Amino acid sequence: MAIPDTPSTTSRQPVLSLRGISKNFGAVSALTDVDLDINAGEIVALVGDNGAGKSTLVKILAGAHMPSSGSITFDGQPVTLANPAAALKLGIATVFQDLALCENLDVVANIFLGRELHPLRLDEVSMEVRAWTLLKELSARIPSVREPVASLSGGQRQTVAIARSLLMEPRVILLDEPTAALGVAQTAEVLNLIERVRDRGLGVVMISHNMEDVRAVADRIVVLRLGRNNGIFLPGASNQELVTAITGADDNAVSRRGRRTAEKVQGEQP
Amino acid sequence: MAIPDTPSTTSRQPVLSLRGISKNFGAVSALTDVDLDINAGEIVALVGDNGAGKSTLVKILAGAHMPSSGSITFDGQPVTLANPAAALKLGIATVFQDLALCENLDVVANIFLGRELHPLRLDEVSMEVRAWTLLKELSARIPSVREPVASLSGGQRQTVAIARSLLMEPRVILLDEPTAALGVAQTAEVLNLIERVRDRGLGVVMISHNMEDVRAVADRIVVLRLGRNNGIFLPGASNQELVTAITGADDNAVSRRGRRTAEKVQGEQP
Amino acid sequence: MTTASDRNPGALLDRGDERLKDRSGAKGAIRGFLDRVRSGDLGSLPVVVGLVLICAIFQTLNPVFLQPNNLVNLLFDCSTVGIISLGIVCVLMVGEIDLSVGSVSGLSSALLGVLWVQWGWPVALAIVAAMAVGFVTGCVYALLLNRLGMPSFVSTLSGLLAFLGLQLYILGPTGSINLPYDSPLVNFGQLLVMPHWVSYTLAVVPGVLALLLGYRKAQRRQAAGLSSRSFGGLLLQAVVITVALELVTYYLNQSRGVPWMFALFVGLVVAMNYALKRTQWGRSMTAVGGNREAARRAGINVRLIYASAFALCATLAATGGLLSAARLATASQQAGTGDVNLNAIAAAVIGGTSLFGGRGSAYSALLGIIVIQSIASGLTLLDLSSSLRYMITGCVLAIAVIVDSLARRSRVSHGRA
Amino acid sequence: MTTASDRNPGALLDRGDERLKDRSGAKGAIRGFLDRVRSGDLGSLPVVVGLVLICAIFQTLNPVFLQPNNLVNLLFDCSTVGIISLGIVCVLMVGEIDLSVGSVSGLSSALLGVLWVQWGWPVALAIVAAMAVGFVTGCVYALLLNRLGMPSFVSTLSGLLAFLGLQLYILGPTGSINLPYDSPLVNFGQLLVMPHWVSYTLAVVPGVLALLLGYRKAQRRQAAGLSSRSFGGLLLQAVVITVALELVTYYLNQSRGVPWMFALFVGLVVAMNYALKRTQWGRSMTAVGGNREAARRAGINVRLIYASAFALCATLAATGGLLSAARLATASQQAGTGDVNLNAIAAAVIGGTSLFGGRGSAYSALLGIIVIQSIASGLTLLDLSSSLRYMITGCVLAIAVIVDSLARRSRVSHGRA
Amino acid sequence: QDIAGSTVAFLMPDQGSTRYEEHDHPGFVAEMKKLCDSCKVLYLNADADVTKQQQQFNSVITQGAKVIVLDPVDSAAAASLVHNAQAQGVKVIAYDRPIPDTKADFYVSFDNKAIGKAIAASLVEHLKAKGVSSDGDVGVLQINGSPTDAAAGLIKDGIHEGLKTGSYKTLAEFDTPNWAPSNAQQWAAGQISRFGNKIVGVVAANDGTGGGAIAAFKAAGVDPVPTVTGNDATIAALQLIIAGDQYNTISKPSEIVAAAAANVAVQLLKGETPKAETTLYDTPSKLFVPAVVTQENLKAEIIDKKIQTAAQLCTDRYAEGCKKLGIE
Ligand SMILES: Nc1ncnc2c1ncn2[C@@H]1O[C@H](COP(=O)(O)OP(=O)(O)OP(=O)(O)O)[C@@H](O)[C@H]1O
Ligand SMILES: Nc1ncnc2c1ncn2[C@@H]1O[C@H](COP(=O)(O)OP(=O)(O)OP(=O)(O)O)[C@@H](O)[C@H]1O
Ligand SMILES: O[C@@H]1[C@@H](O)[C@H](O)OC[C@H]1O
Ligand SMILES: [Mg+2]
Ligand SMILES: [Mg+2]
Repeated sequence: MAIPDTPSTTSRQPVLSLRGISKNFGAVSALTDVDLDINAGEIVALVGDNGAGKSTLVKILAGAHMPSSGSITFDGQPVTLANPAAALKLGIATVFQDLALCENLDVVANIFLGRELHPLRLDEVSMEVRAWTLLKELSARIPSVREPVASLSGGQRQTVAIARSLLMEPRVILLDEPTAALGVAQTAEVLNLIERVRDRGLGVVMISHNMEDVRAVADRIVVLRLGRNNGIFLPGASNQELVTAITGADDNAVSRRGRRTAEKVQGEQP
Repeated sequence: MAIPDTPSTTSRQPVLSLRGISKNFGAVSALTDVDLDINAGEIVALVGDNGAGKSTLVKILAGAHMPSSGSITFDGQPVTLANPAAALKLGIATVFQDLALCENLDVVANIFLGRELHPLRLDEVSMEVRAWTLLKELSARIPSVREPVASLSGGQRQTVAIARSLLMEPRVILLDEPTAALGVAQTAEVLNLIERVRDRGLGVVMISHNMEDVRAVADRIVVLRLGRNNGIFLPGASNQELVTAITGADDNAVSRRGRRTAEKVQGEQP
Repeated sequence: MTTASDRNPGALLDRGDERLKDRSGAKGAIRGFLDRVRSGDLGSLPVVVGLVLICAIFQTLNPVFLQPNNLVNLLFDCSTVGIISLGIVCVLMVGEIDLSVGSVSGLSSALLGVLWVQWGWPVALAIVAAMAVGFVTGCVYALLLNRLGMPSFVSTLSGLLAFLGLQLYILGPTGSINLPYDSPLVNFGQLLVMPHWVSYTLAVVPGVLALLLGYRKAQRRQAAGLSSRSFGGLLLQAVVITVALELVTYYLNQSRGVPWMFALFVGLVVAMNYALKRTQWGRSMTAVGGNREAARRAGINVRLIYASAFALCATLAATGGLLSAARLATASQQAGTGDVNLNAIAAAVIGGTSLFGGRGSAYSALLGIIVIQSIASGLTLLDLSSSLRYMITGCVLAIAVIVDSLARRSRVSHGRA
Repeated sequence: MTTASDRNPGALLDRGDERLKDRSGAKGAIRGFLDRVRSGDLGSLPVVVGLVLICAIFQTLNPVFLQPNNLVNLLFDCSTVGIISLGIVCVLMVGEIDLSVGSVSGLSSALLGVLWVQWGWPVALAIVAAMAVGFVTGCVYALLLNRLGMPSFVSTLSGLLAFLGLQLYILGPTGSINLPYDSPLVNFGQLLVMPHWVSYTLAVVPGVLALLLGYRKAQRRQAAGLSSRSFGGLLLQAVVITVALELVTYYLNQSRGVPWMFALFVGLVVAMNYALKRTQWGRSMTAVGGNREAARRAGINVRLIYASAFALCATLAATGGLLSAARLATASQQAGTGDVNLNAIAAAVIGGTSLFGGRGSAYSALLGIIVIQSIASGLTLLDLSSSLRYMITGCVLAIAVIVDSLARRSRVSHGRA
Repeated sequence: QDIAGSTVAFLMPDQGSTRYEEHDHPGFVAEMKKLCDSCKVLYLNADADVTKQQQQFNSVITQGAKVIVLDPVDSAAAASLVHNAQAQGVKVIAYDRPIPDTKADFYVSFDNKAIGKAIAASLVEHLKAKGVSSDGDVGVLQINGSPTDAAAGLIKDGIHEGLKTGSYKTLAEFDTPNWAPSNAQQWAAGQISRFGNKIVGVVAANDGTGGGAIAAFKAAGVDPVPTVTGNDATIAALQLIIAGDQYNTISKPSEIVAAAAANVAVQLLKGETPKAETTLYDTPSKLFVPAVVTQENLKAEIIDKKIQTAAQLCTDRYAEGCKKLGIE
């Protein structure tokens, strides 16, 4: 459990830094005293059990929620992210877990929402071309970009949400389970993309429950448990180590299932 | 690509069998001429690219959509699944990809929706106890079952949707990406659960983009591509084989990323 | 089953999560209340505060306002539109609307007049007939929605016009029809109050029931390993309820007493509340209003739910029409026109039922109509020109709701809209 | 970039998916149309069919209905409430409501009367003042929603009452005020029609524009590798539009001709349609109405959008009030009361704008008000008692919408509600 | 001039009172039939909506009406209608309610202001006769018609004048939205709480609002009900008078007025100038003074003049009262 010295970090000052962030919803404390640093040119993986508070943290960074307490600094300056517009203005792009798409708008309109070309005379042709290009880049399989998002499959929607975040030139990009609903090819493209983005010097936060993917791309793995920091790992950490930190116990469902499966295989091939 | 002779199948007649199912949405053919058999005591994995039509197929089996053409037989009898109630009556339980929960109801109400205990004087205490038991079984981490589902995290919601499907005593259970949003421990529990359910003689259809999980539990893997059948595989099939069938090309994003990563590792350790 | 290290492993089934703040005991209850204040989760408390504000203002302007006699009038007046509003709660719950409640109530009062007074039917039969017309009306709306997908806004707008026409048509030859002043129905609408001992007895019931049922529930929960309310808390609540109700009853009994018509209204509210909160039907209503497709996929017969909502709404509207005819002792051509529609819908909304479905309560009709009628009653006691009367009604209505909005606002900023 | 085996790899950018049926060319267009019929995706065509049905019935019952003179009256009458309804479309788009448009329009006509006729202000100034009051009203509603979270149903209900009072108050001393008949404003509201050559010229514009813009767009799309409409199709469409409009114009010119007031209304509709469909503002309106939180997370200033919707609605309501004063040549005490509210909202809904936000079009106001006014006008041509007139209005309204509902019904069963 | 086949329109304002559909329209049609069998009569009711009335007015002109009998929803707004009609050579007869701002071709009516004055004066007289003193805090309530109805304004003015004939104070005054009886009832109930037995009478502008006031007194247990006025002589009100709950109403055998309007219409069609008895607002006019009906003259004014039949009024519960008044 060592705080790592990420080699690919270009500057020593974190772009975005959280200190002592807490968030209460009524009687539930979703986050308690969480710290997090995001450096430029670095992929931070945020992992944790269901309900550990990962999305809540991301929403706070995206300006969608206000923290109950704690401070946020961006480029060393203390900032208040009072609303998503403020976060976007600082250059924080976000793919939310619940996608936050407008079901009644078509794919093109969703991708460009809030950033339309030619506000007074929308340039639909250019937007449509750009949309197709982005989607091709993500290996998306969407028959038509002129259908309302309501008619898309789960994975197609997720692709649209990711395409949205690629439009602006952000400083930091937050991806909340970006590949959860994606097919194998699309997942591969998104992982490629995340690496490309990191190499361009952006700070990336990725949330995922897929430890393999996490270890494949992350430079640093931050674990949350029941709303609290529960360790920081290097991608070299073993699966067992990570799962223990996430579940808070050595003996957990994963290890038990692993043992059981192994026994069964042995039992079958005596 | 061999149609397998599943050893664990208890009866030779499929519980549920689809022939020539097609489904059009306006100008888009989401499914074309799809065949599928589901046997009792067997786990069928349904895999395919985003937008391949997996969820559409499940929705047709669940009675949520009507097919444009094709026939469905249940226990050898031709049936029309005109609405979800009809499917539920036959004993087809479904976890939908979009979960289909009522955000304004609390966790207990969602789990028991349509199957409340004591219709004229709801037995809230028993329902709450049962809800907690089910959730514990799934390793869920939900602080309170009396909060509206709107306040749950993505994974918590998915757990609720799965718990719902465990309430009834179904003949067939359809799981559309049941573990997409789940944490590692919860995923392990759900995989255990799927195996237990199969061993009780139920027919299980599981959709997933995680090939590892698929190969771990499936007895048969059915591939859909662009709305058509694209082969049936045994769990022994290699990743490469499956991905090729899913994406329709040998040279795909996955294989390319695999090669690139391998090269990079080699490049770094010369 | 995982046994992840919980802070308090021996805890209650529903208190196992360490992120949950402890809210048991008196101190916990107070903290929980503060939590709720802060997060704007106060139910109907803010509207009640708004109501108290209004009453205080009117009372200063004219001390007749809170005189028991005036309050008894107020209760009579609340009942008719209140019952209509209760039906509106039903359709709003499933995310639909009925714009024709006014016309349906007017038609039903016209039917009562014609069938009973003119044609000489027994009054009970006339009442049943009028309610049956309401029921059928609701079923037709449901049919149009279920089979043709016709939005209820349009179908009930058509109904509004058509039934207004029908009301005028059947009253046509005579205009208004007097109902006999000495009939039990008119008596019920104008005079009938509970004997004092009955009212005092009934005022005890809610507290006792709250205590008994609450205690039984707490015991069952305890037995099942769930958190439960303490007996002390339950007792305190029961005592407060009982004392408050007895005081109000005593006050009203200084004048004529508690109108039976109001008792009927409250009875319907309580029954509706039970049906919405404690039965499968009510659960299904809430589910359909919240997410129609999810409800359908859960196997709920969505069409039947719509039908029940519309039928109930129109039947209650017809009932309200009968009572307002009784109250006026006339089947009038103007019955149901004017503000009836808007007041019935506004009462439900002011009381906290959402226009968009899935959120609401039977009590909102009670609370909302009391707010609206208090304003109306308060203004009748002031000598004002019509223009001022309208302006003040508008402003006071706004004030009553602003309190609620202010409380709820923090709800949004706390991420629980 | 993957190059997964596509059936037609060299195809257009947006036609690459093999699951898309080919819909190019005349045959494709027809098949596409049939597809849309089957899936109920016909836009406003069904309402138009309903309208044609209504017209045919009324024409058989009384041939005066389609006489040019009657149609010219119809167009005059459509314009005032139509403009109010256009504002309603705005607030419905963002999922809110304004119940006070009637009162605001009444207040604005009262202001016009008082300021212009009584106080002797220049008419232009009086108009601006009345519209400014509308604008401020809208801003206040937005403020109440944005800052206090007060539901617009309640705030605008309060407004309805308060402004009705204000209208009566400022007209109080005199009652209704007549506007000078010979003033340009009254002329505009009652008599002014286009010179024939102007109307014929204007009737060409839509077709030509459709052709030119359509062609330019097709070329740009082609250049960008996107599918595009054929020149033949565009030409055909342009010719059909032009011939139809010229015929209507010719017919109307047989009587007085096309009212300038109607031209103003249509102009506003076209402008609003452009604003809603082709500007960032309109996109944001649709987004906020569809999913407020998603719009907020996209960085849209949701509060500003609400403010613009309410301000626009109230300003248009004030404008409608001015025009109806001009049409009546009176600032009447009754202006804005009665059916104005319901008609304005119903027009938008009948035309296809959703009450739940995120779906609608400026044209729905035009179409809806024509349906409503046609029914009204058709019924005035039949010798009927009011009661029958109400009943028939209700039924005909239902019929007009049933066509639409029937068409849309299949939409749901095809999974695209 | 040959008037055969001409079209005449009869436009009424609202449904607030039943007289228009029950008496005025049939009366007008019957008289027209007598005078010009082949003439066509168009009848429309504006349901208290000014805009609707304008549409109806334009519509009947389109349908070729040469004379329009207009009972305006808004007297001021009617001015422009008259103006436009006259510009197209169409004659307008103001009916029931006057059109002060523009000279119509004729005005035929019951005098609304006179109605107001009559009911109030009759009430004052009755109170005086009963020996009710006007000293102290006692007084009367005044329930006017709709605040947006011009005719209601006229009646209100008349009531004010009528009350001046006595020295009874007006305790409170109310404009009833939409003339709705239930609004009148609620207001009256409030005043009963306020003033209790200081209320000696209620001047209500029509029978509906009067009925509302009576219901309020009954509901408050006030017995006997103070003196309440009305207007329109609806069956319901006449029955209340028979039962002794309401004091007076105004008999408007509207058929007479309607017939007079038909006569004027035919004369105008023929191009003749109808003879005027008086002028009001510069308009040649014929005004009928309606009769106040109380228990004393109910038989004479209503039954004997065949406005209603005894059978209609004397249903079971009112039979006894009828007998007392000598109505069989
Ligand atoms: N708006 C809200 N109101 C109340 N509670 C909330 C709200 N949002 C989140 N919570 C609670 O906060 C906790 C953390 O939720 P969060 O969505 O951050 O989890 P997560 O780590 O993203 O989980 P997952 O892996 O399932 O997505 C959960 O217990 C949830 O119930
Ligand atoms: N209601 C609908 N209206 C129109 N098109 C639809 C609708 N539902 C699905 N489709 C289309 O059908 C195709 C198949 O969708 P489906 O949801 O079945 O995909 P899927 O295989 O489940 O994909 P994923 O892995 O992303 O969940 C998609 O192209 C989608 O756009
Ligand atoms: O008779 C009354 C009439 O004169 C007035 O105009 O409207 C109301 C009626 O009651
Ligand atoms: Mg999450
Ligand atoms: Mg899917």
